[in-house]
Amino acid sequence: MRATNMNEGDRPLASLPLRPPRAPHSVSGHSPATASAFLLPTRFGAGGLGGCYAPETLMQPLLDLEEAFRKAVEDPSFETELKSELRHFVGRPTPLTSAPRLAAKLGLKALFLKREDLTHTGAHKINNAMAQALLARRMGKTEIIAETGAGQHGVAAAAACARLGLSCTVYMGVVDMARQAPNVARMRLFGTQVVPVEAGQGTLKEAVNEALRAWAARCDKAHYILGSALGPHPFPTLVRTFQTVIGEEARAQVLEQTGALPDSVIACAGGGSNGLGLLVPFLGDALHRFAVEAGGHGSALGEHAARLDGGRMGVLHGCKTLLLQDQHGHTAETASISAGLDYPALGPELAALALDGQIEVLRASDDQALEAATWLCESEGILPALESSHALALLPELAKRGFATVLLGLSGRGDKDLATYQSKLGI
Amino acid sequence: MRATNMNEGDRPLASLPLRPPRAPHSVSGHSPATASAFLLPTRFGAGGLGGCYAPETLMQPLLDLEEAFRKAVEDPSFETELKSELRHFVGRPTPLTSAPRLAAKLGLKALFLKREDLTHTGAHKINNAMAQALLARRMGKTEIIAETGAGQHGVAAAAACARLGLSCTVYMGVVDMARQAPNVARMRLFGTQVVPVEAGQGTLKEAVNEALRAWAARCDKAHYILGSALGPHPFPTLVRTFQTVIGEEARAQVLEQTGALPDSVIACAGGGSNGLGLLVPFLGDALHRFAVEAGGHGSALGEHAARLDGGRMGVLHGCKTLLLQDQHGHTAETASISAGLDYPALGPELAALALDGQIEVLRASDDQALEAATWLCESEGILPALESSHALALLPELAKRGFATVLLGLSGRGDKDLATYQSKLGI
Amino acid sequence: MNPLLPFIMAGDPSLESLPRLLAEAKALGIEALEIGLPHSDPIADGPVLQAAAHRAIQRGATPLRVLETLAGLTESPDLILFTYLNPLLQIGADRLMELLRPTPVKALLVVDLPDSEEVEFEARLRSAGYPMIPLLSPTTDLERAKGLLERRPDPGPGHPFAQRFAYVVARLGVTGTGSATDLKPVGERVAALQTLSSRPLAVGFGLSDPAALGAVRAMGATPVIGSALVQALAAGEGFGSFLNPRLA
Amino acid sequence: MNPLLPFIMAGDPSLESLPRLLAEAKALGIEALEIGLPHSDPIADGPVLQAAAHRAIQRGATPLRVLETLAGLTESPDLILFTYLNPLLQIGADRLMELLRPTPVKALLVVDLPDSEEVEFEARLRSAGYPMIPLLSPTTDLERAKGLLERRPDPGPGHPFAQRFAYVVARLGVTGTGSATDLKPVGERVAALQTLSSRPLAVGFGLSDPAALGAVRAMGATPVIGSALVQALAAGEGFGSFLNPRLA
Ligand SMILES: Cc1ncc(COP(=O)(O)O)c(C=O)c1O
Ligand SMILES: Cc1ncc(COP(=O)(O)O)c(C=O)c1O
Repeated sequence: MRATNMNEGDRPLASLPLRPPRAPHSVSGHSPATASAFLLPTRFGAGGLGGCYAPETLMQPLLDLEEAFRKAVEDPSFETELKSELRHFVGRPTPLTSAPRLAAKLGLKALFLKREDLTHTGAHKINNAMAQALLARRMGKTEIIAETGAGQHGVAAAAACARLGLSCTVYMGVVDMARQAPNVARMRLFGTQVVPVEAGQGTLKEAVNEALRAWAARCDKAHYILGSALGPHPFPTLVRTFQTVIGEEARAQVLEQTGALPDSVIACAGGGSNGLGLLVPFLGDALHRFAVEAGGHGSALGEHAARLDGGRMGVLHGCKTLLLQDQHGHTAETASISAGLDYPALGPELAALALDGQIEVLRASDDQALEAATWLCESEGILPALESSHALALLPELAKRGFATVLLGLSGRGDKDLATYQSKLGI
Repeated sequence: MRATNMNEGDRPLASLPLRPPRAPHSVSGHSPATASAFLLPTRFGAGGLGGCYAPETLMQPLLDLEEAFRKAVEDPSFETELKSELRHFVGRPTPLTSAPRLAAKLGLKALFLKREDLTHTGAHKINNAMAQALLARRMGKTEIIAETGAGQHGVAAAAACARLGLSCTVYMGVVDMARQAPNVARMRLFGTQVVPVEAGQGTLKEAVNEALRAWAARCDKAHYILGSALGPHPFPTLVRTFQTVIGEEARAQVLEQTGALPDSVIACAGGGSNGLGLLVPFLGDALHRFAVEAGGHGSALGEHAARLDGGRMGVLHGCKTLLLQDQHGHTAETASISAGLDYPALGPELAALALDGQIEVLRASDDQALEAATWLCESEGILPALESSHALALLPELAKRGFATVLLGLSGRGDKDLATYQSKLGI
Repeated sequence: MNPLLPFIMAGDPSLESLPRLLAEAKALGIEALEIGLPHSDPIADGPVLQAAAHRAIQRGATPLRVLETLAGLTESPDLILFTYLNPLLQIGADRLMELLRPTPVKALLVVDLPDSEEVEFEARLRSAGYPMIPLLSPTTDLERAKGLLERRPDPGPGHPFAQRFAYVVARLGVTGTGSATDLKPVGERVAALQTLSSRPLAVGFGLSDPAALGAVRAMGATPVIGSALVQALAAGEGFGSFLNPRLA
Repeated sequence: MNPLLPFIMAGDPSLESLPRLLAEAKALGIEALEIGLPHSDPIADGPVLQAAAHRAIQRGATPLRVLETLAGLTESPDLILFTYLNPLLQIGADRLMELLRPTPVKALLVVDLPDSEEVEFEARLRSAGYPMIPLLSPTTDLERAKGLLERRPDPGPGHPFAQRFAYVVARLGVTGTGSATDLKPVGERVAALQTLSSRPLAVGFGLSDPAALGAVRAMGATPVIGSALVQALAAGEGFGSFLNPRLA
């Protein structure tokens, strides 16, 4: 057998497609440039989603953050730092795995999985968490605040902070703490303080509320690492920019492995960070893009987290977007078996792309997601996160619609969800 | 920021250093070539460890296995198949992570971690499991039998079987099933049947007993994927050959990252698969090689799994090696907080290298391993498997002895051990 | 100078008692009062106001019912509607103006609406007589403060305090009584702002004891009392008995 | 032809009863008997013999005590010591030969010792009069069987059955009663082996009922009865009462 050279060091360097939002959905009439002190576009799409609806206390920190971000992405030393951590710590590039047995089972010609489950800490969240932690260090911040739903962003932030020597506090709803208990333990082992949030339904929305409050109190010393493509500008742009590495890699990999693009690309969407991360680099391509929301256990308000059909335009957590709300403008309760999708607002850029016809948004129910997880386990030996299972659940629908080659974003691994899988599937 | 190309497809191909054991420890006077029908060396080192002490029922299956192995490693199509699975499914090459904060804390100049925790399923075990599953498929076997201790090999075998469409049965001691419960759930999700083994102390040794018995009953249809570098020939050679990819990668990576070799290389050792996998490629180098056994909670027989000092030459599970046993030649009880190191025999090749002065074998206690895990968590944001924590625990000793640059094999991630960490560390 | 700007949460303790409370405030000589619209996600509020909003919502204090309750009240101080943006957006500018017209509301303080974000919405309300109160925080430097004060200008001495003042946040963080706020930095801030304009200033966040209120008055600014008052009302204390010792 | 080769586990039910059992066997006309040395890790044994070994070890049936118990016994069939290798290795060839000399042990059946692995150890025992019994299994093809029989040769008709026979494993798997073994394949195997040599053959694994034993005898081979006997003895049945109906 020929001894060729298997050497991580020889891998081509990561490209960080750190660039402002694309023209088609970056400019908005809603936000006259004169009034905003931001230099990057703050709005997305024809509807002008996004913006920066923040209390005044957070405005200067957000301006500072945008400035630091703009400078960092122009600074080759930041690129070097980030690439090095992504490669040597996070484990990028992640593989693109062909899943022939599952494809055959579901009537697809080919299925490719972008394996964010193989990153350090087990989900795509670390791409953004590590990048923002490096940014925070450049800004001279010594403390990190983060929110978490599924716990994957919290674990990612905790890991990045331990690695860089930053202190870290993570806010997490008490319901999420119970259903994602392994991730609570992991954060604590990394030296992070996990603060239980009792308010409301004890899930991601309340955790964001509390993290925003904590940041307002500590914004002189602390950076807030928001975990999805939501919140006030510049967070959606920042998070999306740090996540498009997923789609940039995947696009090159599928071309390299098959010589062609797939006919469809699909990812689950909570706030939208992995969805945008995977889909944005395919925006110029002639293929179908899908994002899958949590259909929960019913179609009435409060029984799901499907914002496209169920939501109306509104403002929550600093941005304007599709929001599940009652007629008074109060945020509605949501329900999903997956903590990471259990959030009432679709990230503004993803919502804009959906409204502008660039991305089709579908939903998968709790039961569909659970069943889809077993397909991947049994056909390919990969245990998906409950979030990612929502994307898997739509594959039969894609096959029915005539799509044959699908690229799917496997945003995370299912270890955190074992207790749920066990109890719901009777394992 | 320059847009260089981050593309997994451009990574250099994996080298599979599939070669017979090295000359210095491959020939033995104990095993006249005339009597053995094997073509590869069956013995290791000056002491002639290893061999093939198998019941006659298993001899022909073992001969067939050696033949299939020899043919496979000469067959470019096997190399292609295996490399493709290692790259696209397993996630190789794994990173080599510099751990500057932990190095500083422990008084080392530099510390490098070979990140087997980032492989699919979370430990080095998948390298071997996938390779043997491919071999089994080539042999026309449709069933897989495996044993598991920590559950990592069982999960790896289960994943490989699901991926290739082979049916899989894993034997696991009842004590291990309790302490590594997440891995039991993972195997079951992959469609594997997990058979509880009640006998004896309910750990790895009994699981191997039962797997060998099951194989004897099904050896016409089933292949036995042994999970460590132990058992009758050709298993130790097979497993070690499929694991040296760890050290081959690590050696090239450390040279590439630093321009020099470290002054020491260290790994934990249960049966010895990750230890050999990491250390064998460094055998020709002028540096110090360490393997770390489980010191358990005491030095009396039954309180640890430290075979080098505590063991005598003996035969268990088909090979001659250092064995923890009583004066009657009965296998002794063992104890370790880490299921994967809780085994009474040191793999024969590793034992031979230890006796021949090529590898120094040390031990770390349960408490030392637990403490070392917290160092890595808090300083670098990486949660190690309890097994790997045993290697970490010796770093202060290495620093004390004057070693400055250490390469450490992080054999697996600690997610499976969360319950133990939580209860023992009071998290 | 207006000696006190109290804050109460509409609907807490109850919507029914609101008219009486407002009448009592007027009788006490309170010129202007901030009235909070209870919201599901009060990201700028501490535990006291979160809990008050939660209670109020539970008791049915929706934005519409609050505005209906205020409609037609004459025995009331000038009101500043303290709110988050989303409920207003859902009502819409046109309907909102209609709803506000019969009430004593004179201005809006929308916590999460920087002047850059809903320019048209804000302009329409302003021209209908409902200006947005500018907020200045410890993170707002003087340069930025100048812009904020310009873009949400003082309508001038002919207008009531409720429409003229700028709200100076005394400390980082959210509303709440918390530990005693160090008033030195905000004192300096107020002094600096006073060199920029003669606009009335209110200072809030963390004020409750008479000494702190007095210190703010000594700066030439109006102290805001919020969480402490809400807590007292929720505990059954009388509006007057709590406010009287704090009225200068 | 020897009509039956019984197997018992030394120390189960007890070491004390062993001499009596052996005397009984001799009185029943049993020519040779396999005696199992209880081992901690009996990888070739099924649940019955695992449990028997476990019980025996619990009761102190160490290899040395077993051999001591056998020392000096004259009222006994020829014994074949059925064992795993490690206990013998720990005793060492010299000491082992000494320990065996005063016993009725005539040969060794070491389950996990292929003839290739401890050539010197095996040669020394053989020259001291303790040959290793070759095992042939369903996975052993005729070519390999030939080699195995040559390398562990029949010492010839001048020697007792216990030293001459080859053990033919009737089925895949481990010892145990299990479900009724299909004897057709092993019948063909025995016939084929009988064309290779005139050496006595014993057939074992999974035999218990008289019909199966008779079928093996009809092949011209000696049936081995192991797990079924051990189970009966453990259940308190008498040696004679169990074996009598099975003695042809
Ligand atoms: C594995 C995984 N996938 C997806 C999500 C959803 O978040 P987003 O839509 O930002 O990708 C989460 C959130 O926690 C997650 O953990
Ligand atoms: C993570 C990990 N490391 C190490 C080991 C020990 O095995 P080996 O010595 O074969 O590498 C195990 C065994 O299960 C394991 O799971």
